[in-house]
Amino acid sequence: MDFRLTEDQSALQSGIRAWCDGQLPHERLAELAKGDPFDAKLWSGLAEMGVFGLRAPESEGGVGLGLADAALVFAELGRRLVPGPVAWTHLAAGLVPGAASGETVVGGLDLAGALGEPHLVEHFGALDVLLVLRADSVERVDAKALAAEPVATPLDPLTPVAHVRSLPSGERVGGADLAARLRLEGAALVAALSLGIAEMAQELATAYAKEREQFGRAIGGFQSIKHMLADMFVRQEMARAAVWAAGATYDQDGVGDRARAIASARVVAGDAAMKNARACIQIYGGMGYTWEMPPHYYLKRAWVLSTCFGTSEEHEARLAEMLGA
Amino acid sequence: MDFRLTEDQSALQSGIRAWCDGQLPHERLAELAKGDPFDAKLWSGLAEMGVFGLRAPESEGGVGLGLADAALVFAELGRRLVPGPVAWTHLAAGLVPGAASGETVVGGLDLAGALGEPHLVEHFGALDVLLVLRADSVERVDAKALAAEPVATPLDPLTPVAHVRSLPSGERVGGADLAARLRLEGAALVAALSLGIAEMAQELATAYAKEREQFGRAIGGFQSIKHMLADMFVRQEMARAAVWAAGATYDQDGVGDRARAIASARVVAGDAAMKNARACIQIYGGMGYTWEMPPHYYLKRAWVLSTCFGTSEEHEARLAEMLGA
Amino acid sequence: MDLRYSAADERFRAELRAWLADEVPKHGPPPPAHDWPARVAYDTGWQRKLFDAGYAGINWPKAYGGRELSATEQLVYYEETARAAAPYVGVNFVGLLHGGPTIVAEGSDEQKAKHLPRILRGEEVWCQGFSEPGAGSDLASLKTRAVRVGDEYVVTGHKIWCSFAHVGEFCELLVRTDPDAPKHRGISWLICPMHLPGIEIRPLPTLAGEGEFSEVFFNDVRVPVSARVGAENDGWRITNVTLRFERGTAFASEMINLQRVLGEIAALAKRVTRHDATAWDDAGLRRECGHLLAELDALWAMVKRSVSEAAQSGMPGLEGSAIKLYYTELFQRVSELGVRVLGRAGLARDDVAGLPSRQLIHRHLNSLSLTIAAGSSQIQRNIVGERILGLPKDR
Amino acid sequence: MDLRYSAADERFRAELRAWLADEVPKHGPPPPAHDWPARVAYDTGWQRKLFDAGYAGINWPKAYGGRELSATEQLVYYEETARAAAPYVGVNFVGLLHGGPTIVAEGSDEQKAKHLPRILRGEEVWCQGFSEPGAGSDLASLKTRAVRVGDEYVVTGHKIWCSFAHVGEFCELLVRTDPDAPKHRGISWLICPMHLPGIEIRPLPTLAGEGEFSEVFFNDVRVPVSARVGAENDGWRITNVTLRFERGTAFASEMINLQRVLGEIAALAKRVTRHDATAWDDAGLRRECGHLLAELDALWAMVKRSVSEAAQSGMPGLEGSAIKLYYTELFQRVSELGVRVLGRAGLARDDVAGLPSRQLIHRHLNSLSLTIAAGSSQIQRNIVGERILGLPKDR
Repeated sequence: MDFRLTEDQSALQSGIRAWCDGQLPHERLAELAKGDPFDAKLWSGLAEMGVFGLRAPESEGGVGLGLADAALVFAELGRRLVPGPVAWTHLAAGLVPGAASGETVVGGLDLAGALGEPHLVEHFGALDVLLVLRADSVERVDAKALAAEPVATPLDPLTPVAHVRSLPSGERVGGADLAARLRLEGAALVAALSLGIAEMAQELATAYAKEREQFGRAIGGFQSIKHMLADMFVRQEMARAAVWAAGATYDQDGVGDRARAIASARVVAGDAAMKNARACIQIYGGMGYTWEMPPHYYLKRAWVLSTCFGTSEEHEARLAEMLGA
Repeated sequence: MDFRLTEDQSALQSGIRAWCDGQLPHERLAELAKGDPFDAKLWSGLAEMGVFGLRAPESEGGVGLGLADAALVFAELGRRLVPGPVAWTHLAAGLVPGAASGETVVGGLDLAGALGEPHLVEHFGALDVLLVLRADSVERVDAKALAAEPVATPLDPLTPVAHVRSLPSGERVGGADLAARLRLEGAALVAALSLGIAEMAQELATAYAKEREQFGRAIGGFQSIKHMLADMFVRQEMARAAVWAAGATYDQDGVGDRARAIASARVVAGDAAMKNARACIQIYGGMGYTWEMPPHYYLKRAWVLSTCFGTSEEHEARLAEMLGA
Repeated sequence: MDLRYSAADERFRAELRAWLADEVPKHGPPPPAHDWPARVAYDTGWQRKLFDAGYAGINWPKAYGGRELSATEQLVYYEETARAAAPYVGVNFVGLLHGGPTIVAEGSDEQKAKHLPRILRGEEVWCQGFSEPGAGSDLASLKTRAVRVGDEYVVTGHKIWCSFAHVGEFCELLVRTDPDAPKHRGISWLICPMHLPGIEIRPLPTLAGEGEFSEVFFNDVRVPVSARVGAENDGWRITNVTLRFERGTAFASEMINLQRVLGEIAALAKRVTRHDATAWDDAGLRRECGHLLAELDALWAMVKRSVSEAAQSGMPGLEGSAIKLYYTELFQRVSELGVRVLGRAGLARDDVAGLPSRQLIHRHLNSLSLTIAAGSSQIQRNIVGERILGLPKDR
Repeated sequence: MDLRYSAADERFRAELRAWLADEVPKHGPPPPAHDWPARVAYDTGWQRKLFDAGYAGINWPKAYGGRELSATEQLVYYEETARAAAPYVGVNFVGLLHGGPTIVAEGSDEQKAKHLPRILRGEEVWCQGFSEPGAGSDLASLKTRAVRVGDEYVVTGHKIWCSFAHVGEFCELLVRTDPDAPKHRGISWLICPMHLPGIEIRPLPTLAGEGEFSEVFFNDVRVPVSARVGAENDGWRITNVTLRFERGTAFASEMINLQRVLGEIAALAKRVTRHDATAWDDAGLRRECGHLLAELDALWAMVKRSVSEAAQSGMPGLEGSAIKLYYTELFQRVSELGVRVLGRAGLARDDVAGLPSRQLIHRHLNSLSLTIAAGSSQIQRNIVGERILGLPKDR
């Protein structure tokens, strides 16, 4: 047992981080929010980095890595709020031709969980294919042929959504097992994205608290702020441990219950993302309430993620079943 | 509308406070805990102060006051953790001969709520009469003729309990209406007692934080402690407003929904008592963890109260029903 | 302790309720958030109607057009306007709840005569000029300078978080008149006309996306000395008067509104599905709603207590900080619950599938400022700890 | 990132599990809390069995009787002993998890040879002498004086919160050897024999009612200079070594135990009634349990991370403060839930009606010290904020 990153994993992590830092400095967020935040150039960059085909076998043009590696990558995407249907397209690699290479942009609707209605599809305008998860099937629908009403004002300015009023049945690509697997892997990816949000919210707030002075001193010297930041750090580190463990548990036989590890990671990381983003706004004070500063983008994305691949409440209920079994 | 105490109410409050302060300084708590905390002298003092007959009509030897006044008195009893079945005997005034004068010591079992089992009776050894509340009846049982096993170590050292394994049916003194009324009034008294706990926990902690020095200064000067105390104060004041309002709403026609006002007071004051007592222990630090210091007595009493006349969860559920109606 | 309203109070209530029942529907729905001319017209139009009907300045002196009613009648007013979902004060906020009460308490007779009646009639929109980029929680460290030249102050500085600056005619402006004095001792409180040369207004979009706030730059703006409220360099004390009004009952209507909002969230929970049930079928969610209702009841009881106390002293007490702390965090929790109940519909800020996303999300996003503005929760806890509980000051 | 245990780890696990399956039942249930001679015999007897079987000092050097196993084998050890509900370290706590590791890291060869084997064999019970009435969170301000006279220190002072003082043979004692130096620079770390003349022990009952803690008075107690660990006046650095061990994995077994406890609470919830249902029928309660399980899983994953890191550096990292913060508050919430599920049975600290009140209440009452002892949560947050995040120090 060695819970540290391997050299390859560290390289993967720092490579994707450097790329995301370069592509999406915080100054770009407000700019991206003005138009369609789906950026084809960014998307093909992600594809080239292997984000979508990361877990597809090398024989199929993928990178052949595991969910633990995907969790590292998705945490980095979360840190920089990379826009686009990254989780769905990643999940679709191997199921939908062109997904692994990013040429086919895949989105989805999870109708197997508690939050089915209304059918709001993220990044609809950019999609080629829509995957629909139901309790007993996975279907693919041609997104370009689908009618949907774009929502004028999405909650997250970087996550446009469209309302699909009438969903035709699509081509069946799998049954209950596949749906369950995709929901589980999706929850792990959401946990990883949430971890990234929790991390960056803490880092932003810490940096701001060192710089911002009131009453003649940096506000990070006041215990009320210092202790909020300490709690943010603790949440982030616990989330990191849980997310990494979920990935490794999923990839490696005999380590533990896969569904439990992922549900736990999703609950803890979701909580960390939401609470850290809220605390970040509070620590930024008035500036945290402005559109131009990054904190609110993190809260809004955390909110979006909280509705994807099962709510925290659903994962908690599932964990309770395991506990009660 | 005038939400301030009347002169009579202020006098009632300060009279009972002065008496309780004199009878039960904190040094006495550990001493009382050593033997049977039910103290006959204290009890007759309470009776003389009119605590039990407070709301009984003057024609029946009572004081003829209302639930708002009783709430003031019971908050004072809560502040000093006055031991004995004060709420049950007060509720029994007018129902059980001798209760109003304190000559008959009345305890009870509330079997109409969620927490019926096991039948643990507080201060059993001191009781003459046991009132049993059921959904559709109120019965009185001769406590002296009842078999019960005293519990060697009660949770609250000032609240001895005994286990009644087999409860005979008693003499019926009322039906569903009376049971509902007593449960409602009981919840209001519990809210008032809880308010007193929340208050004293805050006052103790504030005084300690001004005195105790670490790192060369009073610990109350550190924001982490200062802000805990501020939150304690806020909880206490909100609880006070809710408890006073519940009493007045109960006494006065046309002010509002009686059951709602009492449920709200019970929820808010119960929360304040528990959280303030916990915070008091934390602020006292190591000393808060000792048997000799007062904080733990407050937490333990808050715990006892949380199981009396409906849990917070039951009152919340009831409030939700009103909201959803 | 008497929570009954008097017969006179109840007559006032009946009369007000009848009036609102007629007038609120007539005034129509509020205009879109971005349409500022329409919002000004809507808000000031409503204020004018209130004035004409005798409901403006409920607690302001009759001499200046107020109604000078008792504290309990004010409560009745809050309850009834909230109950009727009457238009919010909107652009009249600073004038009616901030600057106006300050002038009532501290202004000269000329200032009262000049401003109070116009504020009450909806003729004068006010804006705020308190915070600066370097002076937020530490408001007293503000740097905007006012140099006295003859009977004018020449004002230079940079204000931020100015509510309604782009539609305001007057600004409650804090300036430093003595740069050498200790920071709390060199501040003055000015009524600054916003049409003066040298004022530049730059909108400041918030995370809710809209434009109530601006940054305002003052470049050698010449404000008459007669527009100063109170003595020169006594502005910090006066500011605290202003803030006490804000922290006390300025949000009273909002607090009652919140009870209605919680009811709406409960109703929504009964409509939205979770698997084969509704969200309301969940006992945990119901208890959460019940708990919030208990807290809202406690809050409103606390406001009544505070109003009863203030009726004697004439000034909101320090417990305003306790109310603000509790209210703002409670508001955030209530509104956050609304977003949670929306489920996936919460990804849209426009109503989708007949669910009230627009309003619920807007309300929650706006609520995020509540624990920051008008003294952050951290500052309020310091006030409660130091000024009420007597704990040592922060070093 | 490889969470699989090696074949060697799994062999170790199988061997340990088999041994525990035999020995734990044989050792019988723990004696009553108040019977200290029996507790000492029980705890040290178990330690002796561990030693004889080769399971004492899992990570201690072989030279002193330890097994010197890898970090992962330590984790296996924690997991298996928790799984088997093996006896708790009990009176061996200070020797095994506090003083012992400090001597391993900082002691002289003589000190190691003298104490380590005896601690591992359960022959030497240790107690703690750190806190003083005036030095709690501010431990470095301790005042117990040690004046050097020849080759002895003459120690005078008053210690509090001394765990196991009344049964300990040696005390890890912090004393001030240079009263003129800055407070962190004048402290030394002594191994004080508890039989020396001038030591007076007074039991300190806790809110849980029992007697693990004492106050200890030192009146001109003569401790040999050779019993000092590390250099004179270097005791603060050494203390931080001790505390890092405590904050790191000293509670590892307890953390896994907590998962079992949560399972027991869930099982209890299925037995107790609420109206016509069981407590477990409530969706809100179930989610609360699920949430706690998620946090326990995260905590254990964090411990694994920390152990993996420490395996390289040889020392627990600063993240021990994060672990302690999270663990202690989580422990309180889990154990508090147990009390809540008990309902009215929670009014008794003895088992009534077959419900496990004694254990559940005892566990929660004990848990109240966790956020206070070994550096309060407030102190841990300062450490995380200042030493990990680099925020300015408190003034």
